[in-house]
Amino acid sequence: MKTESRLEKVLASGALAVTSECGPPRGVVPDKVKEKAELLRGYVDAVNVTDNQTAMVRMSSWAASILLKQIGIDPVFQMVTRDRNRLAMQADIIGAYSHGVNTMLCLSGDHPHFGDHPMAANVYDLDSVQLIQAVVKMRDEGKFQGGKDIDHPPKMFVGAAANPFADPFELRVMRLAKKVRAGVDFIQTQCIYNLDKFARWMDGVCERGLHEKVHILAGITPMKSAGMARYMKNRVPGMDVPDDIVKRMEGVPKEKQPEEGIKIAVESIERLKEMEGVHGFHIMAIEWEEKVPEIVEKAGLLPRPEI
Amino acid sequence: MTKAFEPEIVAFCCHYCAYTAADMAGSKRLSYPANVKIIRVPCTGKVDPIHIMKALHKGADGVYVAGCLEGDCHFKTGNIRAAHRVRRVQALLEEIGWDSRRVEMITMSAGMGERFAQTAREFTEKIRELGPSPVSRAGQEAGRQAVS
Amino acid sequence: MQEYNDIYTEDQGNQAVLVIGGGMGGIRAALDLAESRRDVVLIDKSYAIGGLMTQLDRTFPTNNCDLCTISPHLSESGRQLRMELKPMTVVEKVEGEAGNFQVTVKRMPRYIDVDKCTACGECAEKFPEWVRFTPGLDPRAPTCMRYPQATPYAFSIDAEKVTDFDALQQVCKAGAIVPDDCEKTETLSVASIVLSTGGELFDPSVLDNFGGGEYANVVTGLQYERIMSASGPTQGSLVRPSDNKRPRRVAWIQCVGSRGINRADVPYCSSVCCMYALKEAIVTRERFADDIETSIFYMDMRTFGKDYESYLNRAVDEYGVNLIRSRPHSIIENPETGDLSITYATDDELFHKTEVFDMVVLSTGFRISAENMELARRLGIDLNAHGFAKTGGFAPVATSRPGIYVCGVCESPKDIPETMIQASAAAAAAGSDTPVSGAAVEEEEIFAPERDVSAEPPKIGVFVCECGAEIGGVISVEKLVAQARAIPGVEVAEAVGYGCSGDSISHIEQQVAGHGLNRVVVGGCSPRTHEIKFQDMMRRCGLNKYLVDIVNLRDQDTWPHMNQPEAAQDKAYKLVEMGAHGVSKAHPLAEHTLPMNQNVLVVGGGVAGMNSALVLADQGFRVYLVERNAALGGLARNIRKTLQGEDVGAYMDELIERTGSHDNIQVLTRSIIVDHAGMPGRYTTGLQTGPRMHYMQIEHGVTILATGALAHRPPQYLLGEHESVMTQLDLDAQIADNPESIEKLEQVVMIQCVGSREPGNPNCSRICCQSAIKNALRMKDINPDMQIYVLYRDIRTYGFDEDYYREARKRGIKFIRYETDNRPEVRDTGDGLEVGVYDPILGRNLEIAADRVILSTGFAADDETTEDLSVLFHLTRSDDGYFLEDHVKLRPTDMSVRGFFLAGTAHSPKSIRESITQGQAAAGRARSLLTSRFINLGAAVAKVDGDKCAACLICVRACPFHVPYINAEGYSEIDPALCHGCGTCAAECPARAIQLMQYEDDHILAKLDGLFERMN
Amino acid sequence: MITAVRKPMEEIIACVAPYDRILLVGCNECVSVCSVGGRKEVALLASALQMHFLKQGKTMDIKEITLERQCDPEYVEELVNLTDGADAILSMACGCGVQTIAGRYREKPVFPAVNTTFMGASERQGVWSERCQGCGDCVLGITGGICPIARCSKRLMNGPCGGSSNGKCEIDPNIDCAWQLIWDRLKALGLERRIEDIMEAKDWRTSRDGGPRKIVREDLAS
Repeated sequence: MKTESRLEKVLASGALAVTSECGPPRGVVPDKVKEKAELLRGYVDAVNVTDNQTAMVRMSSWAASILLKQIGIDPVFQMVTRDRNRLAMQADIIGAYSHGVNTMLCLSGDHPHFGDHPMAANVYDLDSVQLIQAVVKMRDEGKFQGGKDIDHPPKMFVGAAANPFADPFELRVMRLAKKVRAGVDFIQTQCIYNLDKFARWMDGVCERGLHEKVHILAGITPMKSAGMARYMKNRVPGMDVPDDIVKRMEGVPKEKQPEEGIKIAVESIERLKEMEGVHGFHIMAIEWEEKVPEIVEKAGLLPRPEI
Repeated sequence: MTKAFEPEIVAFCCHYCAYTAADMAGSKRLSYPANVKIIRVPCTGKVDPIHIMKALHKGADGVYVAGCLEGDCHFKTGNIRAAHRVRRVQALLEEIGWDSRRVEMITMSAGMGERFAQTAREFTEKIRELGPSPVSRAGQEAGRQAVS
Repeated sequence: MQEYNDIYTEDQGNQAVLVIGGGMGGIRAALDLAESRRDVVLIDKSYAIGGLMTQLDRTFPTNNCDLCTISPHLSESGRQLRMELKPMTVVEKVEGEAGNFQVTVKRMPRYIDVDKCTACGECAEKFPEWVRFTPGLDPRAPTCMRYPQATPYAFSIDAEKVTDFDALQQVCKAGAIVPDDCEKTETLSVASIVLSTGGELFDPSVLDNFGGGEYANVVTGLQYERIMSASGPTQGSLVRPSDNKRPRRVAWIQCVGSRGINRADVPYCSSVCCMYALKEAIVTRERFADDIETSIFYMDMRTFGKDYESYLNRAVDEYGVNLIRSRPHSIIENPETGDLSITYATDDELFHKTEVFDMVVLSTGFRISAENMELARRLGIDLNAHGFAKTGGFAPVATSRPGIYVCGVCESPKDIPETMIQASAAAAAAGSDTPVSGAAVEEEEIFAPERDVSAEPPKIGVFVCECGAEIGGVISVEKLVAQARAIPGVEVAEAVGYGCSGDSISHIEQQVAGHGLNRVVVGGCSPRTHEIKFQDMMRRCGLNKYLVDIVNLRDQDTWPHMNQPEAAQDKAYKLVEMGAHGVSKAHPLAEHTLPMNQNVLVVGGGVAGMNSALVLADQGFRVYLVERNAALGGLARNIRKTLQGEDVGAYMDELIERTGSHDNIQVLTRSIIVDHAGMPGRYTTGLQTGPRMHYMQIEHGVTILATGALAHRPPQYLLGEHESVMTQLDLDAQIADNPESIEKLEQVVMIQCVGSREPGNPNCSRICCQSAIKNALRMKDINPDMQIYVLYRDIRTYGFDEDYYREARKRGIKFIRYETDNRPEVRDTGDGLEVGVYDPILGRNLEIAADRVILSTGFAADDETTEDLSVLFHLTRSDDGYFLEDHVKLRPTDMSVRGFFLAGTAHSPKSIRESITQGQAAAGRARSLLTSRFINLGAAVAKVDGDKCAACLICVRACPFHVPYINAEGYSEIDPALCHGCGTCAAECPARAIQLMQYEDDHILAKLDGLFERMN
Repeated sequence: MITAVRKPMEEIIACVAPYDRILLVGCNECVSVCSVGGRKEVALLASALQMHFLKQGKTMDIKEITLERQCDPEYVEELVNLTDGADAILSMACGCGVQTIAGRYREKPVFPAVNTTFMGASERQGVWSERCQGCGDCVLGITGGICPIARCSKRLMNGPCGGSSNGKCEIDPNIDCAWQLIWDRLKALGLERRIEDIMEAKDWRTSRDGGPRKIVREDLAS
């Protein structure tokens, strides 16, 4: 084991891992984030804590991660390179780790254009690949970016995101390979609706043997309504929602659509389980965390392994 | 003694269409206000924003650029460029607190004497309603207080 | 150096060409001749030239306003020094022979002295009954000129209606009324004659089934044009005659009086009606209201001209014009409402349908008048069976009498571009019979040497024309002149009566000399018509012609403001002030002239190229004929017979022989063009020639592009896979070479429009219907029992070729129409071919066993060649890869770059005869440049101040003609030889480094100063 | 080339309003080429300002001059006889030009009339796009001639991010995804594998982050 990370241990055991996520509050009350996480206890192995998601100011992800850690839930501490330069990022990593946060996810983050601070400078001193390298360097070499040694370096289990559906598609496997080369340990993918296209990507991943070097957690987001399906299809960049999914959602009465959305999510997990290289699931139920246990259960992912 | 305000209007007309249409309005004895004074240009593509600004600056109450119908320009796209420039001058006028309606782009074909007369009437009427320009020569002549 | 016969010979007396008929064709022919320095007499029976085109509203396919398009040509013809215009004149008799005709002509009385008439319109105002009105509908336009840019710019009196000549004379301040005017006869000696009398349009009032002329809302196509026209009776407002209301549903009925077998019908196709109906329908929706329903009833949609198919597609797809393939039998009027109902049947519907329309337009075609037939008799030329002038298959402009040539509709029905082409060809032929009038002095020589006034302060003379009462009757010219004297720089100001009269002009000339004036302002009528006259006056005074300003006091002041004399007086003064200030900033300008190189480069050695080369070589010009292939002949060498049965092979042999052996033609086969440089009149083109690709350069003044098109061979319907599937071209050769193989065929299927009228090759190939019918008839000749099926979309046998279509039907050839969404299928059954097609008349699928399947594959543009050459020569191409001419309507043979001409199938698909015509036309157009020693490029060109230029490229990008470039010194340079003078670059230049001569910034700003000056 | 856009008239008017005599200075370099501060724009701005103040009843004396290049002291010296007649100088050049004038004529207030925007290339007439951020350590040689720093919204060095869609950037469909362009170009060059080479974290000292930069060419400076 490289780290103390519970997620690493689950993955190492060969079991399918399950993660979910919760967004920190836009204020100081700590209970909110704890309540959300509480819903997930026992159903997932770790909970991602987002970092100023969609470029809106929220409680900092390291602080919210510590809150989870305090109630015994393992956080995946997300970090975007948009808001901090390498000094601040390394400082936050050390700080979080000192509170027992041992799993993190390296991202570039949404552009400020999308959030409520479009006037903010976007930093991007590093990009996501370079952040992976930085965290791995801290862990494995015990060195800061500036080259100096770290006194007791943090041992982070390092994750990153992958979007198999963004353009150019042919580059998507190479982009993963690049993150693998940078030293990433696990990958959480963009939510998957187009399973055929995902399968093609996985074929490419396996062909290059990348699935043996990194754990891939397939992203799942249940849809609440046909409207949400249409929105994701048309408005969310890098999202691939096939027409038949939209039609399927539209084909049932409005009140039955949430149920149908969950059904689709469960069916997707069933199919993804069969795919070589899929080592787990990252279930993002946006503002719908209470449905995660139901999905996990229906998908036959219970019980979670005891570590 | 003061006399009524008669706006001074400059029309930049292209040789092939608008100027010919003006001649035709004349040959058909179609009446339009004498306030309109034409300056002939080979193509409205020749009309520089400075010409329009200078006309106003020197004391015109209104300026319009009259060219060929879209697609009929003898130099392919001069009228389209002229329309862009007129829009630019309009925006500039707004920025300096002048009424942008003092400037306009109009198109017509050589055969449209009626259209020439009608647009001359409409434009003059509009300028008359707007009153003298802030630096109107005609306004000063009429001894009135400048408005707008 | 070049060696050729001197083309300038001594004047040998009566060597003019007579052009009969002043429509577009006649004007074009006369202009071509005059530009080629031939003396021309243009006669027309009407009181103003222009013909049919002046009555049209807009023309296809550009939908331009016709008046705008035509006016430069009309004023040009008024100006040409070598052209004499005789309106209201007809031919009495012709004696003599080619080279020396004696033509007796009779001039009808006009009762107006054209030289004195100022076209003020006073006579028309007072006595509208006594003047001739616009033809067509109820004319309410207050003018008795046929159109505002009339040439000559003068009125005419209908003496039969005049009851009081004294009253008329009193009205005319110019004293132009001539009450005792009478017929005058004179005899002209001419070397050759061009006949261009046009046709007339069929009068459908003889057709009782269409209302017999009694239904108010049934109009002809021409009447509909007049209703839409801005200069028409409703002043450009589309309303129906019965109640002056905007129609909501308009129908067109095609082929009224044409392609018929009934009493009043003619059998031929009028060739233009499909396009004009489409145009009228498009303009209706585009200009008036896009909710007006437009429906066209037709038999075959004949959009066979250049880009016309795209026009048809636009009409249907973009404008929603409704096409109904049916020939309605009759129209029934509702006498209460004036609405019209049409009952019709279509192939795919079992029952007749009835629809109600607000207006019905009858698309009537061309006829030859009895008057014209009588004229032909006087000229002693033969007519064909339909009454049109008879010409040869390979001699498209020659009549049966040597020395008499023909163009336009009196030869066969055709549209304006084709008329223009044929007119240039006729002028080329007629001009070849008469030498260049070498004794005529160069224009420059008649003017005094120019005085340099650059150091002098402005000394301006202001001369105000009273124009009778036209100016002087509205304002006080005396007062105006008195005010003008106070304008700074004005030395002299006076009234001059009729300013444009000879007396006044010589008076002004004396004043200029007496006072040492260096600038002149003339207050009078429009500079559009009179600027040249006063510019010439300036040159006689030894002053630069750009130092005069014409102030438009009449057309833009006293006429429109005649009811506000005070305002007109004030405006007149302001206009004169603007003129005086402007002219004081006017700069003397030099016009750019270059010596002409008189060699000719012809690219392409097919029918068109060889015809161009021969016409020019015969007249002493040195011609380089460049052909890519090893031998001359092009595509036509593969054709054996024309539809009319003429022997193409024999014609081609003779043509190639004459071309190859001509002293003035250097034939360069296996040659390709590799580089090109120069400016109009002086080009250098490099080529690689011969088997070893030897490089050589040619210097030439003009270039004729006749690079042809390709015989299309799309891999469809098993072409190239099955030996019994072939093209019409293959079949044509086989019929000629191996008739035995044809004799044993029992069933043959032809498929039309293969690879044409399709995406990728969107236009009609024009020749395929004729080829199919030609070959079908020839096969029937060999084996009368043969079953021949022609699967078609529209049969487009325009003009007299309709005769052969009718014959084909009579001889049992079966024509089955197919739609593009249900195409025929050709199947290889193993032991033969089988063609499946849906027959819309029978309403079921047919399976036809075919011994042969013949594909009408037509033309495809030689994309590669036109692309290469358009890059080298800076020429433009159409979307489908043909060269694009300068003006699709009026200049079909000229290209946008001066000195480049276009002929044959490089322009668009054409028959051999049409290629010959355009080949000769290109030669005629080229000759009009070649015969001048110098090429005048005008003065209104843009000039760059290199010191100010920031080399920003904005002018390079903004110029609509791609003229500016950044030169070796690093600033923008504009070649005056290429500049069109629009001024776009000057207005765009961010560094104010460019000025357009004649319209410089300081000149324009000075006019503004003039307007606002006195208050400063 | 340096690109700029004219400031809102309101801002320019506020700057010059306290004065009666303005020297309006254009530049015949970059700002002429991007049609914002050449002779024409100088003339237009002069007219517009005068017309504005005339409406307020004030006659504004404006002298127009356009220098060859406002960022060179020798050219700026040409103003020496004109500044006395002016209460303030209004410059239509980029920030470099404005500062050169301000540095030379210290006693006169100098105002910018344009906002200097970026170093760009012209795509076609009237359209300019940012191409360079002057980072001082050019990577174009390894990114197929397309700069990820100037042209990727997140200046990712190892892109593209997951928002690349049909070749366009997620923040604006009118902006090309720089990494799509880089990928296409590398493919065209047969260098696809290079996309997998990790670009190490960039040393930003050569860029603005190292403090104001200066070039001293010993061979030229003396």
